[in-house]
Amino acid sequence: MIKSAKEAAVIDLDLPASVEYLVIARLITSLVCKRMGFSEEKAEDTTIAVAEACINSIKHAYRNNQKYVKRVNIRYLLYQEESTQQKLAIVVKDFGKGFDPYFVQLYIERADVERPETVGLGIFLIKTLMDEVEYDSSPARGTQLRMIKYK
Amino acid sequence: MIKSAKEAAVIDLDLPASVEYLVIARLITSLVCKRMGFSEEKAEDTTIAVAEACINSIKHAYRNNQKYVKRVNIRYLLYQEESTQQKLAIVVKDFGKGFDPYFVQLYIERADVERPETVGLGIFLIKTLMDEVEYDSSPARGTQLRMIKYK
Amino acid sequence: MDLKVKIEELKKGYVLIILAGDMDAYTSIQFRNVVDDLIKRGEYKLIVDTEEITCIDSVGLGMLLGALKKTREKKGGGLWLICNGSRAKRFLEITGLDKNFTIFSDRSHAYREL
Amino acid sequence: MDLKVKIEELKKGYVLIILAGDMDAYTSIQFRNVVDDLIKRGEYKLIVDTEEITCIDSVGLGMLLGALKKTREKKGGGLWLICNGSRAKRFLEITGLDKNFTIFSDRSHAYREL
Ligand SMILES: Nc1ncnc2c1ncn2[C@@H]1O[C@H](COP(=O)(O)OP(=O)(O)O)[C@@H](O)[C@H]1O
Ligand SMILES: Nc1ncnc2c1ncn2[C@@H]1O[C@H](COP(=O)(O)OP(=O)(O)O)[C@@H](O)[C@H]1O
Repeated sequence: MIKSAKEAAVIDLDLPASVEYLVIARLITSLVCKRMGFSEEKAEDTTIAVAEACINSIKHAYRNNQKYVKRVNIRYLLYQEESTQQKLAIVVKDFGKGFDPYFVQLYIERADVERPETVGLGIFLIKTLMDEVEYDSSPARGTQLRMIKYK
Repeated sequence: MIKSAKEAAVIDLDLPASVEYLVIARLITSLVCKRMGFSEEKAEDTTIAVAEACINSIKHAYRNNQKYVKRVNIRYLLYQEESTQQKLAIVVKDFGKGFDPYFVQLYIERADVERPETVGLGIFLIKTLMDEVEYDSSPARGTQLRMIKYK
Repeated sequence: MDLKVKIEELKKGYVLIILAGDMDAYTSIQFRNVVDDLIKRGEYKLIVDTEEITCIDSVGLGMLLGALKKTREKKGGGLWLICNGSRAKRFLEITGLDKNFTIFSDRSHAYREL
Repeated sequence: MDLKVKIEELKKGYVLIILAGDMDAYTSIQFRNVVDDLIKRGEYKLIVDTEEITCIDSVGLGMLLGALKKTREKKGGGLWLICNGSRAKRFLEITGLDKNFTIFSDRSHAYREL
Protein backbone atom coordinates (compact mmCIF):
# COMPACT_ATOMS: atom_id res chain seq x y z
CA MET A 1 0.00 0.00 0.00
CA ILE A 2 1.19 3.42 -0.80
CA LYS A 3 2.31 6.31 1.17
CA SER A 4 0.62 9.12 -0.69
CA ALA A 5 2.80 11.25 -2.92
CA LYS A 6 1.75 14.77 -2.07
CA GLU A 7 1.63 16.16 -5.55
CA ALA A 8 0.20 13.14 -7.28
CA ALA A 9 -2.82 10.90 -6.89
CA VAL A 10 -1.59 7.33 -6.86
CA ILE A 11 -3.37 4.25 -8.17
CA ASP A 12 -1.85 0.80 -7.83
CA LEU A 13 -2.81 -2.27 -9.76
CA ASP A 14 -1.24 -5.65 -9.25
CA LEU A 15 -2.08 -8.48 -11.66
CA PRO A 16 -1.06 -12.04 -12.44
CA ALA A 17 1.52 -11.96 -15.24
CA SER A 18 -0.80 -13.54 -17.74
CA VAL A 19 -2.25 -12.31 -21.02
CA GLU A 20 -5.72 -13.00 -19.67
CA TYR A 21 -5.51 -9.87 -17.55
CA LEU A 22 -4.11 -7.47 -20.13
CA VAL A 23 -7.58 -6.19 -20.78
CA ILE A 24 -7.78 -4.95 -17.19
CA ALA A 25 -4.51 -3.05 -17.50
CA ARG A 26 -5.74 -1.46 -20.70
CA LEU A 27 -9.07 -0.47 -19.29
CA ILE A 28 -7.69 1.13 -16.17
CA THR A 29 -5.13 2.97 -18.21
CA SER A 30 -7.73 4.42 -20.49
CA LEU A 31 -9.91 5.44 -17.53
CA VAL A 32 -6.98 7.09 -15.81
CA CYS A 33 -6.21 8.95 -19.02
CA LYS A 34 -9.80 10.15 -19.18
CA ARG A 35 -9.53 11.35 -15.59
CA MET A 36 -6.41 13.25 -16.61
CA GLY A 37 -8.39 14.87 -19.41
CA PHE A 38 -6.07 13.46 -22.08
CA SER A 39 -7.08 13.66 -25.72
CA GLU A 40 -8.29 10.42 -27.26
CA GLU A 41 -5.05 10.01 -29.14
CA LYS A 42 -2.88 10.49 -26.07
CA ALA A 43 -5.08 8.10 -24.14
CA GLU A 44 -4.74 5.49 -26.87
CA ASP A 45 -0.98 5.93 -27.07
CA THR A 46 -0.60 5.56 -23.34
CA THR A 47 -2.82 2.51 -23.28
CA ILE A 48 -0.82 0.80 -26.01
CA ALA A 49 2.42 1.56 -24.18
CA VAL A 50 1.18 0.10 -20.91
CA ALA A 51 -0.09 -3.00 -22.69
CA GLU A 52 3.26 -3.49 -24.40
CA ALA A 53 5.08 -3.09 -21.11
CA CYS A 54 2.86 -5.73 -19.54
CA ILE A 55 3.29 -8.04 -22.52
CA ASN A 56 7.04 -7.85 -22.10
CA SER A 57 6.81 -8.71 -18.43
CA ILE A 58 4.55 -11.62 -19.28
CA LYS A 59 6.56 -12.86 -22.28
CA HIS A 60 10.11 -12.34 -21.10
CA ALA A 61 10.46 -11.70 -17.39
CA TYR A 62 9.26 -15.02 -16.08
CA ARG A 63 10.28 -17.24 -18.95
CA ASN A 64 11.68 -20.63 -17.99
CA ASN A 65 11.50 -20.13 -14.32
CA GLN A 66 9.09 -21.50 -11.80
CA LYS A 67 10.46 -19.85 -8.74
CA TYR A 68 9.25 -16.33 -9.47
CA VAL A 69 6.00 -14.95 -8.16
CA LYS A 70 4.57 -14.08 -11.53
CA ARG A 71 3.03 -10.68 -11.04
CA VAL A 72 2.94 -7.39 -12.89
CA ASN A 73 2.60 -4.25 -10.89
CA ILE A 74 1.38 -1.00 -12.39
CA ARG A 75 1.51 2.30 -10.57
CA TYR A 76 -0.19 5.40 -11.94
CA LEU A 77 0.84 8.79 -10.65
CA LEU A 78 -1.56 11.52 -11.70
CA TYR A 79 -0.02 14.96 -11.54
CA GLN A 80 -2.99 17.22 -12.02
CA GLU A 81 -2.03 20.50 -10.44
CA GLU A 82 -3.20 23.30 -12.67
CA SER A 83 -0.16 25.45 -12.06
CA THR A 84 2.33 22.98 -13.47
CA GLN A 85 2.58 20.89 -16.61
CA GLN A 86 0.07 18.15 -15.99
CA LYS A 87 1.36 14.66 -16.58
CA LEU A 88 0.74 11.01 -15.99
CA ALA A 89 3.65 8.87 -14.79
CA ILE A 90 3.30 5.13 -14.99
CA VAL A 91 5.61 2.55 -13.48
CA VAL A 92 5.33 -1.02 -14.73
CA LYS A 93 7.25 -3.48 -12.63
CA ASP A 94 7.93 -7.18 -12.71
CA PHE A 95 9.96 -9.42 -10.45
CA GLY A 96 11.47 -11.57 -13.15
CA LYS A 97 14.85 -12.21 -14.61
CA GLY A 98 15.57 -8.70 -15.82
CA PHE A 99 17.75 -7.79 -18.78
CA ASP A 100 20.70 -5.62 -19.56
CA PRO A 101 19.77 -1.95 -19.84
CA TYR A 102 22.55 -1.62 -22.40
CA PHE A 103 20.47 -3.64 -24.79
CA VAL A 104 17.43 -1.48 -24.13
CA GLN A 105 19.34 1.35 -25.67
CA LEU A 106 20.03 -0.81 -28.69
CA TYR A 107 16.42 -1.82 -29.09
CA ILE A 108 15.34 1.76 -28.93
CA GLU A 109 17.81 2.91 -31.49
CA ARG A 110 17.29 0.05 -33.83
CA ALA A 111 13.52 0.05 -33.88
CA ASP A 112 13.76 -2.43 -36.65
CA VAL A 113 10.39 -2.13 -38.31
CA GLU A 114 11.77 -3.53 -41.52
CA ARG A 115 12.28 -6.87 -39.86
CA PRO A 116 9.49 -6.96 -37.34
CA GLU A 117 9.98 -10.64 -36.58
CA THR A 118 13.14 -9.66 -34.80
CA VAL A 119 13.09 -8.17 -31.36
CA GLY A 120 12.32 -4.54 -30.88
CA LEU A 121 8.66 -3.84 -31.55
CA GLY A 122 7.50 -3.57 -27.92
CA ILE A 123 10.17 -1.24 -26.63
CA PHE A 124 10.06 0.70 -29.89
CA LEU A 125 6.34 1.31 -29.44
CA ILE A 126 6.73 2.33 -25.82
CA LYS A 127 9.53 4.71 -26.70
CA THR A 128 7.62 6.15 -29.64
CA LEU A 129 4.33 6.65 -27.87
CA MET A 130 5.45 8.01 -24.51
CA ASP A 131 7.21 11.30 -23.80
CA GLU A 132 9.74 9.90 -21.36
CA VAL A 133 10.85 6.30 -20.88
CA GLU A 134 13.32 4.95 -18.38
CA TYR A 135 14.28 1.33 -17.80
CA ASP A 136 15.78 0.02 -14.63
CA SER A 137 16.47 -3.66 -14.86
CA SER A 138 18.65 -6.16 -13.07
CA PRO A 139 18.61 -9.93 -12.59
CA ALA A 140 18.24 -9.50 -8.86
CA ARG A 141 15.23 -7.23 -8.84
CA GLY A 142 13.50 -7.67 -12.15
CA THR A 143 12.50 -4.81 -14.40
CA GLN A 144 11.03 -1.45 -13.64
CA LEU A 145 9.86 0.73 -16.47
CA ARG A 146 8.98 4.32 -15.76
CA MET A 147 7.15 6.28 -18.43
CA ILE A 148 5.65 9.74 -18.59
CA LYS A 149 2.99 11.21 -20.81
CA TYR A 150 2.35 14.95 -20.70
CA LYS A 151 -1.13 16.30 -21.06
CA MET B 1 2.51 -7.19 -3.73
CA ILE B 2 0.94 -10.52 -3.25
CA LYS B 3 2.05 -13.91 -2.35
CA SER B 4 0.03 -15.91 -4.84
CA ALA B 5 -2.87 -17.94 -3.46
CA LYS B 6 -2.54 -21.26 -5.20
CA GLU B 7 -6.17 -21.87 -5.92
CA ALA B 8 -7.15 -18.34 -6.84
CA ALA B 9 -5.97 -15.70 -9.26
CA VAL B 10 -5.41 -12.53 -7.30
CA ILE B 11 -5.88 -8.97 -8.51
CA ASP B 12 -5.09 -6.03 -6.25
CA LEU B 13 -6.26 -2.48 -6.69
CA ASP B 14 -5.32 0.35 -4.41
CA LEU B 15 -7.02 3.73 -4.83
CA PRO B 16 -7.23 7.11 -3.15
CA ALA B 17 -10.29 7.13 -0.89
CA SER B 18 -12.14 9.63 -3.01
CA VAL B 19 -15.37 9.43 -4.97
CA GLU B 20 -13.50 10.46 -8.08
CA TYR B 21 -12.04 6.98 -8.38
CA LEU B 22 -15.20 4.96 -7.74
CA VAL B 23 -15.61 4.55 -11.46
CA ILE B 24 -12.33 2.63 -11.60
CA ALA B 25 -13.41 0.26 -8.85
CA ARG B 26 -16.68 -0.35 -10.66
CA LEU B 27 -15.05 -0.97 -14.00
CA ILE B 28 -12.51 -3.44 -12.73
CA THR B 29 -15.18 -5.25 -10.80
CA SER B 30 -17.35 -5.65 -13.85
CA LEU B 31 -14.39 -6.85 -15.94
CA VAL B 32 -13.41 -9.36 -13.30
CA CYS B 33 -17.00 -10.60 -13.20
CA LYS B 34 -16.91 -11.04 -16.97
CA ARG B 35 -13.68 -13.01 -16.68
CA MET B 36 -15.44 -15.19 -14.12
CA GLY B 37 -18.22 -15.77 -16.61
CA PHE B 38 -20.85 -14.29 -14.28
CA SER B 39 -24.29 -13.51 -15.64
CA GLU B 40 -25.02 -9.84 -16.24
CA GLU B 41 -27.19 -9.67 -13.16
CA LYS B 42 -24.56 -11.21 -10.90
CA ALA B 43 -21.96 -8.90 -12.36
CA GLU B 44 -24.16 -5.88 -11.71
CA ASP B 45 -24.92 -6.99 -8.15
CA THR B 46 -21.25 -7.50 -7.39
CA THR B 47 -20.33 -4.16 -8.90
CA ILE B 48 -22.92 -2.34 -6.82
CA ALA B 49 -21.69 -4.07 -3.67
CA VAL B 50 -18.06 -3.13 -4.29
CA ALA B 51 -19.06 0.46 -5.01
CA GLU B 52 -21.05 0.65 -1.78
CA ALA B 53 -18.15 -0.79 0.19
CA CYS B 54 -15.84 1.85 -1.28
CA ILE B 55 -18.37 4.60 -0.62
CA ASN B 56 -18.47 3.60 3.04
CA SER B 57 -14.70 3.69 3.31
CA ILE B 58 -14.69 7.08 1.66
CA LYS B 59 -17.62 8.53 3.62
CA HIS B 60 -17.03 7.10 7.06
CA ALA B 61 -13.59 5.61 7.57
CA TYR B 62 -11.52 8.74 7.23
CA ARG B 63 -14.03 11.28 8.47
CA ASN B 64 -12.61 14.05 10.63
CA ASN B 65 -9.12 12.82 10.66
CA GLN B 66 -6.10 14.07 8.83
CA LYS B 67 -3.63 11.55 10.09
CA TYR B 68 -4.87 8.58 8.08
CA VAL B 69 -3.44 7.61 4.74
CA LYS B 70 -6.69 7.79 2.86
CA ARG B 71 -6.66 4.72 0.66
CA VAL B 72 -9.08 1.99 -0.27
CA ASN B 73 -7.67 -1.38 -1.10
CA ILE B 74 -9.59 -3.95 -3.12
CA ARG B 75 -8.46 -7.53 -3.55
CA TYR B 76 -10.17 -9.86 -5.96
CA LEU B 77 -9.70 -13.60 -5.57
CA LEU B 78 -10.95 -15.52 -8.59
CA TYR B 79 -11.64 -19.15 -7.81
CA GLN B 80 -12.15 -20.65 -11.22
CA GLU B 81 -11.36 -24.32 -10.85
CA GLU B 82 -13.92 -26.29 -12.79
CA SER B 83 -14.14 -29.07 -10.24
CA THR B 84 -15.35 -26.88 -7.40
CA GLN B 85 -18.03 -24.28 -6.98
CA GLN B 86 -16.59 -21.28 -8.79
CA LYS B 87 -16.66 -18.05 -6.84
CA LEU B 88 -15.31 -14.56 -6.61
CA ALA B 89 -14.11 -13.33 -3.23
CA ILE B 90 -13.54 -9.62 -2.78
CA VAL B 91 -11.88 -7.92 0.14
CA VAL B 92 -12.38 -4.18 0.53
CA LYS B 93 -10.10 -2.65 3.12
CA ASP B 94 -9.57 0.77 4.57
CA PHE B 95 -7.20 2.04 7.21
CA GLY B 96 -9.63 4.39 8.88
CA LYS B 97 -11.37 4.68 12.20
CA GLY B 98 -13.32 1.42 12.06
CA PHE B 99 -16.64 0.77 13.73
CA ASP B 100 -18.21 -1.72 16.06
CA PRO B 101 -19.06 -4.99 14.32
CA TYR B 102 -21.99 -5.31 16.72
CA PHE B 103 -23.66 -2.47 14.89
CA VAL B 104 -23.02 -4.11 11.54
CA GLN B 105 -25.32 -6.86 12.67
CA LEU B 106 -27.96 -4.28 13.52
CA TYR B 107 -27.66 -2.51 10.18
CA ILE B 108 -28.02 -5.78 8.37
CA GLU B 109 -31.06 -6.88 10.30
CA ARG B 110 -32.78 -3.57 10.22
CA ALA B 111 -32.29 -2.77 6.58
CA ASP B 112 -34.62 0.11 7.12
CA VAL B 113 -35.79 0.87 3.62
CA GLU B 114 -38.89 2.58 4.98
CA ARG B 115 -36.72 5.32 6.37
CA PRO B 116 -33.86 5.46 3.92
CA GLU B 117 -32.53 8.71 5.31
CA THR B 118 -31.37 6.74 8.31
CA VAL B 119 -28.24 4.65 8.18
CA GLY B 120 -28.30 1.24 6.67
CA LEU B 121 -28.64 1.45 2.90
CA GLY B 122 -25.02 0.65 2.04
CA ILE B 123 -24.54 -2.37 4.26
CA PHE B 124 -28.08 -3.52 3.47
CA LEU B 125 -27.28 -3.48 -0.26
CA ILE B 126 -23.99 -5.31 0.21
CA LYS B 127 -25.67 -7.94 2.35
CA THR B 128 -28.57 -8.32 -0.07
CA LEU B 129 -26.51 -8.55 -3.23
CA MET B 130 -23.64 -10.78 -2.13
CA ASP B 131 -23.80 -14.41 -1.05
CA GLU B 132 -21.49 -14.08 1.93
CA VAL B 133 -20.48 -10.95 3.80
CA GLU B 134 -18.11 -10.67 6.73
CA TYR B 135 -16.98 -7.51 8.48
CA ASP B 136 -13.83 -7.22 10.48
CA SER B 137 -13.43 -3.77 11.94
CA SER B 138 -11.50 -2.17 14.73
CA PRO B 139 -10.29 1.33 15.54
CA ALA B 140 -6.70 0.19 15.41
CA ARG B 141 -6.70 -1.40 11.99
CA GLY B 142 -9.63 0.04 10.11
CA THR B 143 -12.26 -1.99 8.36
CA GLN B 144 -11.95 -5.10 6.27
CA LEU B 145 -14.98 -6.36 4.42
CA ARG B 146 -14.86 -9.78 2.86
CA MET B 147 -17.60 -10.73 0.42
CA ILE B 148 -18.22 -13.72 -1.79
CA LYS B 149 -20.33 -14.15 -4.90
CA TYR B 150 -20.85 -17.64 -6.28
CA LYS B 151 -21.03 -18.19 -10.00
CA MET C 1 -18.02 8.23 -15.99
CA ASP C 2 -19.91 11.48 -16.39
CA LEU C 3 -23.41 12.54 -15.63
CA LYS C 4 -25.27 14.59 -18.20
CA VAL C 5 -28.20 16.64 -16.98
CA LYS C 6 -30.55 18.08 -19.57
CA ILE C 7 -33.64 20.15 -18.91
CA GLU C 8 -36.77 20.37 -21.07
CA GLU C 9 -40.38 21.29 -20.62
CA LEU C 10 -42.53 18.22 -20.98
CA LYS C 11 -45.83 19.88 -20.16
CA LYS C 12 -46.80 23.32 -18.96
CA GLY C 13 -45.63 23.71 -15.40
CA TYR C 14 -43.62 20.52 -15.34
CA VAL C 15 -39.88 20.44 -15.84
CA LEU C 16 -38.36 17.34 -17.35
CA ILE C 17 -34.85 16.49 -16.12
CA ILE C 18 -33.09 13.96 -18.31
CA LEU C 19 -30.20 12.14 -16.67
CA ALA C 20 -27.66 10.22 -18.72
CA GLY C 21 -24.53 8.36 -17.60
CA ASP C 22 -23.30 7.68 -14.08
CA MET C 23 -25.41 8.90 -11.17
CA ASP C 24 -22.92 8.15 -8.44
CA ALA C 25 -21.25 9.60 -5.38
CA TYR C 26 -18.94 11.63 -7.60
CA THR C 27 -21.34 12.98 -10.19
CA SER C 28 -24.77 13.21 -8.62
CA ILE C 29 -24.06 16.49 -6.88
CA GLN C 30 -24.62 18.01 -10.31
CA PHE C 31 -28.19 16.80 -10.22
CA ARG C 32 -28.67 18.29 -6.78
CA ASN C 33 -27.40 21.65 -7.95
CA VAL C 34 -29.81 21.65 -10.86
CA VAL C 35 -32.72 20.76 -8.60
CA ASP C 36 -31.81 23.42 -6.05
CA ASP C 37 -31.62 25.97 -8.85
CA LEU C 38 -35.01 25.00 -10.22
CA ILE C 39 -36.65 25.21 -6.83
CA LYS C 40 -35.12 28.61 -6.26
CA ARG C 41 -36.70 29.71 -9.55
CA GLY C 42 -40.10 28.44 -8.39
CA GLU C 43 -40.10 25.22 -10.38
CA TYR C 44 -40.94 22.32 -8.15
CA LYS C 45 -42.90 19.97 -10.31
CA LEU C 46 -40.08 17.82 -11.57
CA ILE C 47 -40.11 14.77 -13.77
CA VAL C 48 -36.84 12.85 -13.83
CA ASP C 49 -36.12 10.58 -16.77
CA THR C 50 -33.73 7.89 -15.53
CA GLU C 51 -33.71 5.67 -18.61
CA GLU C 52 -30.26 6.73 -19.75
CA ILE C 53 -28.62 6.26 -16.35
CA THR C 54 -25.96 3.60 -16.79
CA CYS C 55 -25.08 3.25 -13.14
CA ILE C 56 -26.42 4.45 -9.82
CA ASP C 57 -25.35 4.00 -6.21
CA SER C 58 -26.72 4.78 -2.76
CA VAL C 59 -25.51 8.37 -2.92
CA GLY C 60 -27.16 8.94 -6.30
CA LEU C 61 -30.32 7.41 -4.96
CA GLY C 62 -30.05 9.64 -1.91
CA MET C 63 -30.01 12.65 -4.23
CA LEU C 64 -33.26 11.50 -5.84
CA LEU C 65 -34.81 11.03 -2.40
CA GLY C 66 -33.55 14.43 -1.30
CA ALA C 67 -35.09 16.06 -4.36
CA LEU C 68 -38.37 14.26 -3.71
CA LYS C 69 -38.41 15.62 -0.20
CA LYS C 70 -37.56 19.19 -1.20
CA THR C 71 -40.19 19.39 -3.94
CA ARG C 72 -42.87 17.91 -1.72
CA GLU C 73 -42.24 20.60 0.86
CA LYS C 74 -43.60 23.07 -1.71
CA LYS C 75 -47.35 23.42 -2.20
CA GLY C 76 -48.30 21.40 -5.29
CA GLY C 77 -44.71 20.26 -5.67
CA GLY C 78 -43.53 16.78 -6.41
CA LEU C 79 -41.06 14.60 -8.21
CA TRP C 80 -41.98 11.83 -10.63
CA LEU C 81 -39.70 9.25 -12.14
CA ILE C 82 -39.61 7.83 -15.60
CA CYS C 83 -37.98 4.45 -15.45
CA ASN C 84 -38.68 1.31 -17.26
CA GLY C 85 -35.82 -1.06 -17.92
CA SER C 86 -33.10 1.16 -16.51
CA ARG C 87 -30.46 0.38 -13.94
CA ALA C 88 -32.17 2.88 -11.71
CA LYS C 89 -35.34 0.80 -11.76
CA ARG C 90 -33.56 -2.31 -10.58
CA PHE C 91 -31.74 -0.38 -7.89
CA LEU C 92 -35.01 1.09 -6.65
CA GLU C 93 -36.55 -2.35 -6.49
CA ILE C 94 -33.67 -3.97 -4.64
CA THR C 95 -33.78 -1.28 -1.99
CA GLY C 96 -37.56 -1.25 -1.85
CA LEU C 97 -37.46 2.50 -2.41
CA ASP C 98 -39.57 2.31 -5.54
CA LYS C 99 -42.57 2.54 -3.21
CA ASN C 100 -41.60 6.10 -2.34
CA PHE C 101 -41.90 7.34 -5.90
CA THR C 102 -44.58 7.62 -8.52
CA ILE C 103 -43.06 5.92 -11.52
CA PHE C 104 -43.99 6.21 -15.21
CA SER C 105 -42.83 3.85 -17.90
CA ASP C 106 -42.10 6.56 -20.47
CA ARG C 107 -42.56 10.25 -21.21
CA SER C 108 -45.90 9.98 -22.95
CA HIS C 109 -47.17 7.98 -20.02
CA ALA C 110 -46.07 10.77 -17.72
CA TYR C 111 -47.60 13.36 -20.04
CA ARG C 112 -50.99 11.67 -19.99
CA GLU C 113 -51.12 11.01 -16.29
CA LEU C 114 -49.94 14.32 -14.92
CA MET D 1 -12.42 -8.28 -24.28
CA ASP D 2 -13.18 -10.95 -26.86
CA LEU D 3 -12.19 -11.43 -30.45
CA LYS D 4 -14.85 -12.48 -32.90
CA VAL D 5 -13.66 -14.12 -36.09
CA LYS D 6 -16.17 -14.50 -38.92
CA ILE D 7 -15.51 -16.05 -42.30
CA GLU D 8 -17.26 -15.18 -45.57
CA GLU D 9 -16.53 -15.48 -49.25
CA LEU D 10 -16.02 -12.03 -50.72
CA LYS D 11 -15.14 -13.15 -54.21
CA LYS D 12 -14.54 -16.53 -55.78
CA GLY D 13 -11.27 -17.91 -54.42
CA TYR D 14 -10.85 -15.23 -51.78
CA VAL D 15 -11.78 -15.78 -48.17
CA LEU D 16 -12.84 -12.77 -46.15
CA ILE D 17 -11.95 -12.91 -42.44
CA ILE D 18 -13.80 -10.35 -40.39
CA LEU D 19 -12.24 -9.52 -37.04
CA ALA D 20 -14.18 -7.74 -34.33
CA GLY D 21 -13.16 -6.80 -30.80
CA ASP D 22 -9.76 -7.17 -29.14
CA MET D 23 -6.91 -8.54 -31.21
CA ASP D 24 -4.41 -8.89 -28.40
CA ALA D 25 -1.94 -11.27 -26.82
CA TYR D 26 -4.77 -13.17 -25.19
CA THR D 27 -7.25 -13.44 -28.04
CA SER D 28 -5.32 -13.33 -31.30
CA ILE D 29 -4.36 -17.00 -31.17
CA GLN D 30 -7.91 -17.59 -32.34
CA PHE D 31 -7.13 -15.75 -35.54
CA ARG D 32 -4.00 -17.83 -36.04
CA ASN D 33 -5.95 -21.05 -35.62
CA VAL D 34 -8.48 -19.95 -38.23
CA VAL D 35 -5.72 -19.03 -40.68
CA ASP D 36 -3.88 -22.32 -40.13
CA ASP D 37 -7.14 -24.20 -40.74
CA LEU D 38 -7.85 -22.30 -43.94
CA ILE D 39 -4.37 -22.92 -45.30
CA LYS D 40 -4.68 -26.60 -44.47
CA ARG D 41 -7.88 -26.63 -46.52
CA GLY D 42 -6.08 -25.03 -49.44
CA GLU D 43 -7.38 -21.50 -48.93
CA TYR D 44 -4.53 -19.05 -48.94
CA LYS D 45 -5.95 -15.94 -50.53
CA LEU D 46 -7.11 -14.16 -47.43
CA ILE D 47 -8.64 -10.76 -46.98
CA VAL D 48 -8.76 -9.53 -43.40
CA ASP D 49 -11.27 -6.86 -42.47
CA THR D 50 -9.85 -5.02 -39.47
CA GLU D 51 -12.42 -2.24 -39.23
CA GLU D 52 -14.18 -3.66 -36.18
CA ILE D 53 -11.01 -4.27 -34.21
CA THR D 54 -11.25 -2.14 -31.09
CA CYS D 55 -7.76 -2.78 -29.84
CA ILE D 56 -4.59 -4.38 -31.12
CA ASP D 57 -1.12 -4.93 -29.68
CA SER D 58 2.27 -6.15 -30.88
CA VAL D 59 1.25 -9.78 -30.47
CA GLY D 60 -1.92 -9.30 -32.49
CA LEU D 61 0.08 -7.50 -35.12
CA GLY D 62 2.58 -10.33 -35.09
CA MET D 63 -0.26 -12.72 -35.90
CA LEU D 64 -1.18 -10.66 -38.95
CA LEU D 65 2.45 -10.66 -40.08
CA GLY D 66 2.69 -14.39 -39.47
CA ALA D 67 -0.40 -14.99 -41.59
CA LEU D 68 1.01 -12.78 -44.33
CA LYS D 69 4.16 -14.85 -44.37
CA LYS D 70 2.38 -18.20 -44.38
CA THR D 71 0.02 -17.29 -47.23
CA ARG D 72 2.82 -15.84 -49.34
CA GLU D 73 4.71 -19.11 -49.07
CA LYS D 74 1.91 -20.67 -51.12
CA LYS D 75 1.86 -20.15 -54.86
CA GLY D 76 -0.63 -17.39 -55.64
CA GLY D 77 -1.25 -16.89 -51.96
CA GLY D 78 -1.45 -13.59 -50.13
CA LEU D 79 -3.09 -11.59 -47.39
CA TRP D 80 -4.79 -8.25 -47.92
CA LEU D 81 -6.04 -5.90 -45.26
CA ILE D 82 -9.16 -3.81 -45.15
CA CYS D 83 -8.56 -0.93 -42.84
CA ASN D 84 -9.65 2.60 -42.97
CA GLY D 85 -10.21 4.42 -39.74
CA SER D 86 -9.60 1.49 -37.46
CA ARG D 87 -7.27 1.17 -34.51
CA ALA D 88 -5.37 -1.38 -36.53
CA LYS D 89 -4.63 1.26 -39.17
CA ARG D 90 -3.13 3.63 -36.68
CA PHE D 91 -1.10 0.85 -35.10
CA LEU D 92 0.26 -0.19 -38.47
CA GLU D 93 1.25 3.38 -39.21
CA ILE D 94 3.01 3.96 -35.91
CA THR D 95 5.08 0.84 -36.37
CA GLY D 96 5.68 1.51 -40.04
CA LEU D 97 4.42 -1.97 -40.81
CA ASP D 98 1.67 -0.70 -43.10
CA LYS D 99 4.29 -0.86 -45.85
CA ASN D 100 4.34 -4.64 -45.61
CA PHE D 101 0.66 -5.00 -46.47
CA THR D 102 -1.59 -4.16 -49.37
CA ILE D 103 -4.38 -2.19 -47.77
CA PHE D 104 -7.89 -1.49 -49.06
CA SER D 105 -10.21 1.11 -47.65
CA ASP D 106 -13.32 -1.07 -47.75
CA ARG D 107 -14.70 -4.34 -49.04
CA SER D 108 -15.90 -3.10 -52.40
CA HIS D 109 -12.51 -1.55 -52.94
CA ALA D 110 -10.94 -4.94 -52.28
CA TYR D 111 -13.50 -6.62 -54.51
CA ARG D 112 -12.70 -4.34 -57.43
CA GLU D 113 -8.95 -4.49 -57.10
CA LEU D 114 -8.42 -8.20 -56.55
N1 LIG E 1 10.27 -7.03 -18.62
C1 LIG E 1 11.27 -7.66 -19.25
N2 LIG E 1 11.95 -8.66 -18.65
C2 LIG E 1 12.99 -9.30 -19.28
N3 LIG E 1 13.39 -8.99 -20.53
C3 LIG E 1 12.75 -8.00 -21.19
C4 LIG E 1 11.68 -7.29 -20.60
N4 LIG E 1 11.23 -6.36 -21.49
C5 LIG E 1 12.01 -6.50 -22.57
N5 LIG E 1 12.92 -7.48 -22.40
C6 LIG E 1 13.98 -7.88 -23.37
O1 LIG E 1 14.07 -6.89 -24.37
C7 LIG E 1 13.88 -7.46 -25.66
C8 LIG E 1 13.17 -6.48 -26.59
O2 LIG E 1 11.83 -6.31 -26.22
P1 LIG E 1 10.76 -5.76 -27.25
O3 LIG E 1 11.28 -4.52 -27.83
O4 LIG E 1 9.46 -5.61 -26.54
O5 LIG E 1 10.65 -6.85 -28.39
P2 LIG E 1 10.13 -8.36 -28.32
O6 LIG E 1 9.25 -8.49 -27.13
O7 LIG E 1 9.39 -8.54 -29.61
O8 LIG E 1 11.35 -9.21 -28.22
C9 LIG E 1 13.11 -8.74 -25.41
O9 LIG E 1 13.33 -9.70 -26.41
C10 LIG E 1 13.63 -9.18 -24.06
O10 LIG E 1 14.82 -9.91 -24.19
N1 LIG F 1 -15.68 1.44 6.28
C1 LIG F 1 -16.30 1.98 7.35
N2 LIG F 1 -15.59 2.67 8.27
C2 LIG F 1 -16.22 3.21 9.35
N3 LIG F 1 -17.54 3.12 9.57
C3 LIG F 1 -18.30 2.45 8.69
C4 LIG F 1 -17.72 1.84 7.53
N4 LIG F 1 -18.71 1.22 6.84
C5 LIG F 1 -19.84 1.43 7.53
N5 LIG F 1 -19.61 2.16 8.65
C6 LIG F 1 -20.60 2.55 9.69
O1 LIG F 1 -21.78 1.81 9.48
C7 LIG F 1 -22.90 2.67 9.30
C8 LIG F 1 -23.90 2.05 8.32
O2 LIG F 1 -23.38 2.10 7.00
P1 LIG F 1 -24.36 1.97 5.77
O3 LIG F 1 -25.25 0.80 5.99
O4 LIG F 1 -23.56 1.92 4.55
O5 LIG F 1 -25.28 3.27 5.80
P2 LIG F 1 -24.84 4.81 5.63
O6 LIG F 1 -23.53 4.84 4.92
O7 LIG F 1 -25.96 5.40 4.84
O8 LIG F 1 -24.75 5.34 7.01
C9 LIG F 1 -22.32 3.98 8.85
O9 LIG F 1 -23.13 5.07 9.20
C10 LIG F 1 -20.98 4.00 9.58
O10 LIG F 1 -21.13 4.51 10.88
